[in-house]
Amino acid sequence: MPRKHDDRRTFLKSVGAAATTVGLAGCAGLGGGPERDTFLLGAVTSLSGDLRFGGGVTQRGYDMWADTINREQGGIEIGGDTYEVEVEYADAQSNPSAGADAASQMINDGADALLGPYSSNVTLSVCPIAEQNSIPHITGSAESPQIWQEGYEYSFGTIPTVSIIGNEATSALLNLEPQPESVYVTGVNEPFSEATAVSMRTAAEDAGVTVENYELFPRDTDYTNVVSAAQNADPDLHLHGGHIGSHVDLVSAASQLGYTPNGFLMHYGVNTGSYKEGAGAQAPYTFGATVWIPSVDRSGGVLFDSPQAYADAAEAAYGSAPDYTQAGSTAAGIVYQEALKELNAAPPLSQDDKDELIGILEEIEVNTFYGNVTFEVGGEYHHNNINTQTLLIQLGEDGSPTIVGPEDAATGEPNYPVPAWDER
Amino acid sequence: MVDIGLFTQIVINGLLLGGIYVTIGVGFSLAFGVLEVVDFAVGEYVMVGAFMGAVLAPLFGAEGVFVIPIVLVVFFAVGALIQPLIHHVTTGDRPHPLLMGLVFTFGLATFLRGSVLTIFGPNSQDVPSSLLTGGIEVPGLGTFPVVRTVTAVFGVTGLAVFMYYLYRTRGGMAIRAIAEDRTNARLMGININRYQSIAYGAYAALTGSAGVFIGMTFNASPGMGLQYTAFAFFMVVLAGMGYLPGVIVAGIVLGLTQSFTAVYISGNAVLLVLFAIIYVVLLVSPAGILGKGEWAT
Amino acid sequence: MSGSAPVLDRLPGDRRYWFLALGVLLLAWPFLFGSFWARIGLGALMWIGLAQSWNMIGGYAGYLDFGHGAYFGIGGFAAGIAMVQFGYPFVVGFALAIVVAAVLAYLVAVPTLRLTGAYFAIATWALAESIKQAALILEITGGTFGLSLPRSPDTFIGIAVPFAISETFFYYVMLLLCAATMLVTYVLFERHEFGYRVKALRDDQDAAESLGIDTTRVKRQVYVLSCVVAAVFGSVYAWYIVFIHPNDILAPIVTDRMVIMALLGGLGTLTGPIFGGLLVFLLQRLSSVFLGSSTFYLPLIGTLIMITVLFAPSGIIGILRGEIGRDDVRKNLKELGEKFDLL
Amino acid sequence: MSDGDTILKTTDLTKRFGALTANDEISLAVERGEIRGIIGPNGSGKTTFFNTVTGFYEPDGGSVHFNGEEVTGWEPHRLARRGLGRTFQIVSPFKNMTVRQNMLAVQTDDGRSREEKRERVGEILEFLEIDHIADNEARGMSGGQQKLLELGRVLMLDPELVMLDEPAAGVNPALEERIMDHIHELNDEGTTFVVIEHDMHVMKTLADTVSVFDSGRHIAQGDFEEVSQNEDVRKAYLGGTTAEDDEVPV
Repeated sequence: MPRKHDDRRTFLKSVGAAATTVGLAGCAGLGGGPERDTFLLGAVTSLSGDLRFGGGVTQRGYDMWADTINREQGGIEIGGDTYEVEVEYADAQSNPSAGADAASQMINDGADALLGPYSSNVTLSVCPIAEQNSIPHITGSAESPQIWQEGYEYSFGTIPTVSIIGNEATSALLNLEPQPESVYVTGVNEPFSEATAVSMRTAAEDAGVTVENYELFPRDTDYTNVVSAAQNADPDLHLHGGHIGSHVDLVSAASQLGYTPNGFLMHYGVNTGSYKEGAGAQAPYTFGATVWIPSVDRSGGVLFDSPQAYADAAEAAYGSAPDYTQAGSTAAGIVYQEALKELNAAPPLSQDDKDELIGILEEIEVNTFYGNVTFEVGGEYHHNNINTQTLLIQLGEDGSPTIVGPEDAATGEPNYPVPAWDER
Repeated sequence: MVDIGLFTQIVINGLLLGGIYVTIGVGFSLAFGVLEVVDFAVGEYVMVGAFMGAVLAPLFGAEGVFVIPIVLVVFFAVGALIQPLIHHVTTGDRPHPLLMGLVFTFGLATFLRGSVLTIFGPNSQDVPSSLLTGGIEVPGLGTFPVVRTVTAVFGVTGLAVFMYYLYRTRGGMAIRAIAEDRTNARLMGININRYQSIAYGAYAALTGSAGVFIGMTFNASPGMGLQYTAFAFFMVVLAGMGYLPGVIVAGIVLGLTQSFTAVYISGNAVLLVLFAIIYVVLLVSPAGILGKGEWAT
Repeated sequence: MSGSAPVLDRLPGDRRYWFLALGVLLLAWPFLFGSFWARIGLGALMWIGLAQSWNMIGGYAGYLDFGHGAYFGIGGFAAGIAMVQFGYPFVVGFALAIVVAAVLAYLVAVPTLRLTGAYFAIATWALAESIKQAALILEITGGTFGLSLPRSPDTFIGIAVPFAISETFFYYVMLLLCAATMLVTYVLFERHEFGYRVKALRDDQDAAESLGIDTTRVKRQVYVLSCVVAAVFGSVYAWYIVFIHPNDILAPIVTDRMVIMALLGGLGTLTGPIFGGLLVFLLQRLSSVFLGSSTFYLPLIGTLIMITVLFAPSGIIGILRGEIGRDDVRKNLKELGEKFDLL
Repeated sequence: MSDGDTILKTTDLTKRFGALTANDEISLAVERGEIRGIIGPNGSGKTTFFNTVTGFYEPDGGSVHFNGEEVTGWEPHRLARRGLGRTFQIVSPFKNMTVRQNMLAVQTDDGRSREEKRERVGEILEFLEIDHIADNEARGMSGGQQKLLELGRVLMLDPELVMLDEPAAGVNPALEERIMDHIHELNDEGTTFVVIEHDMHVMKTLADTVSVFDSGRHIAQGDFEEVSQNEDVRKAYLGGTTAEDDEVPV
């Protein structure tokens, strides 16, 4: 039967082709040999899947750094020569297993150092890969305290862990007049959100404010019940840890049931376009936490003169305002740049160079548009930059954020207590 | 100890939530019981409906309600064209016809979810409505959110229309005859392809417009489909497969269980309780909590 | 019809050389291509094994287990809990994974296998979701935070083993497990009368009963076996990936993948899951290479599934065997066209 | 009729489906070595009787004795391994297996080795004259070949009693002849048969004794001629709404 024969030939051909492709790709993977005149940074982040949005933010942050330094300074200057910076991406697909594979792919491609993924779950599977391969890894976005508790030697983070952000933002909110006497704390049952909710509760307890209730629930639950229970407890403030979708559901249900505490504080991401789009008319007056917004007063320094200069550059490049995750990701690049200058070794980095780089990072202090970056050594925040100040923000009627706390950083007056839903 | 105000509000929340589930359960029960299609794409129809609301509402003065007629027509047409494909993979000399149907609709679901994700990105979008905002406060009972109340009314109306169609019209008789026995229906001169397409189209239309309501109640996001697929399955399991009136009871049970668990036990346990109930009901009374579904294999 | 023979028969030359070449390639793989491709290889081997484990209950026995991924997660958590909460080496966790999965699978099998078709599918899915939700609440599983497993050379058997904890090591572990799964499937389902009984109950349960086959018992055996296989892979995966979380290893997507892989490859065949597993895993993992960084692979896989179901219900194996030719597609299209009788 | 020769005995066997009593206190005894025919209009409870006797339905009353042992409510596979074989109204070969594999799937308690089992398969296939298609898949075979395969599978149980549900339905006359010959041959070797058959010609040549069912009751028993003269039987066939011409005896 001739047809079968053809089938076989096609089959063999395709097997052969596949094997060749895989083989070539594999050999290519071994490349990145010694003759390289650029610094190669392997960025692992989620370019597809549920976390694609956050992944895109980190990507813009990393690119912003690389493009700017290459354009303005021709790269990083080492011993008189300038070496361009190249950021190569591998998709973590929003999934820890793919994230680990992606990290390995970058290491295999000969990356000098890694830029980390978006989201804590993926980061927690990438850190061990960095550890095992002894390669420096700085993440510009993961915020779960778990990452730093593990005490990884090769991983660093520019954004303070959420247990600090949540705590400080809550404390700032509790200082507003009239002083709140009770809070209601909710959170979604995934690691980042639970850590956020816990930090909010802790801040309230430390301030001596009554915590009416603390409750976690799955993302896909119906929020009217959460709201009704909260409404019944009648707290002064509602604090919520979760991602943007859950904030949107919470304020929708609150507006439908007419639940108006004096304010909602929600983390992460109330100052993102995504929250404004999702929450629509319910978005204004929401309180949020951040460590950076364009209007913050920070001295700037390396690469970008000021937060606003960064924001303008980012706006020009991508047509959207940067948030703190993007800024933190750019800062991660800046930290590498300064550490590499100090290391003063031409690419590609040897294993000794990489180990030395870790020592430099532990000591480093960089003054950036994002703030002063230094990394803790030892303790529960090992290798986390916890010194960047947390800001309490509130969305205005047009949805744009204003810094309303803590007092020394505030650029505007809070609208507090916030107006009831039907008075807007 | 139990606060009466909270208690009645929880009952209201539960019933209205049940109403939302009824909007999905009605069509799905029809598809499951009458067409014998176990449709994994049900939640994605909700999702696509919600996105149509988000995209089209701005063209109608930011009012999602006005999008519903369009969604009804579009989904009916698309559903009518999808049904022959499903019919094709579940009949004829194929190994595992049931699995083929399941997996085909699973592929359809992946296709729909992936397409929306690729086109619109992963963010949620608001489905605006200025008519259905806020809540009506009934003294002594609690607050009835307008959008949820209207959604529940839509669900119950949808059920009534389906029941009327199935039991009072010629087309409905034809569809019931097909459900009883395809071969006999064919012998009786019923064009089974056409009526199956009509039934599936009606299911898709109802489910898609339920999506617009759900979008107005919550919002539209590419990942929302999975949970509504889950709830659609909850509904038919509790109602009894193919037993349409059971959908109301299932909605009430599901809504109240969810709201009472969330408030009086633990928000964290809601899904655990729901899934455990489904599992136990299937083991103990596969014909639904009323025992009136058909216990077919 | 044994699953593999027709494909292999059509290979030119002596079949043994092909096997030998394949064997050498598989054994040398991590050394030929380096650690990244070792990871891709071990991922592919794991998914082939998982697809085969689903194929046992779903393909051979015809029970649509839509909660099978739960056992992957249970295996992972059994190993994780043994290592993190009790400080045992992996070997203990591995044994625990097998025991826990077997006991649980049996307890589930007794009531659940009385259901059939869609009812069984929904019940197993609901149970798997309950297990995931419970894992998010329980403390021993790390609850919302998940578990971070220790990663040191002494986690294998308690004494430091220099070869442990590297991609290469895990590659060979997965290769061994995958080969063992294939062997078990071949012997039990393709060569032994046990396999005939399993297929008999799938094709006609009443007829099988009337011929002396204790279908209840056979079903339970297959279910427990397939669940244990999934749990074994889960335990090694946990050890390898280090961080486990209910939203990852107990996610419904784990089951979905197994089903799609088995189906695309060819249900109830020995070699189907190899082809299906390779295709789907590589398509997903390397989608950024082939398609750029986007979610475009999702609609692509969706379309692929629909086309396979419509035109090649016996999967890739069916195509390789030449069961699906141009005439079949034409006939299929004609029949399909007749169903579009709408006006 | 001495009890020692009774291979199958039902006493007041009753099976209800909701309001419908499908088998109403059926008492019936089959002697070892006979071929017993069961006839009756559609819906008279013949197949239900098969299913209740062979353990597929749990009876609502009465008892079943097989080989002198009470087997009421036994699972079908247990009865099968004791030597009670049966076939189904709709042919049910295991479609995705070869003829040989179909036969090998059969499970017995007799402790035969693999080789002995394979040998036995060969013998049976040869006896049924389908050994030439032993390695064909069942799905591609004709209806008649599938009927023979079904009979062959039952024989793998080395049954003492075989209950056949319409063995000649949908089979061409030549093959029908062959099946009847095989049944006679097996009967000569000592196998007892209980056969449901609508074809009265078949029944007349095959059955030693005929039992008549109507509306779930066992209304008459005797040889074919006797039964076909019986008033009740004639009424059952002619009076019922389901009567069809070819089912009327005589």
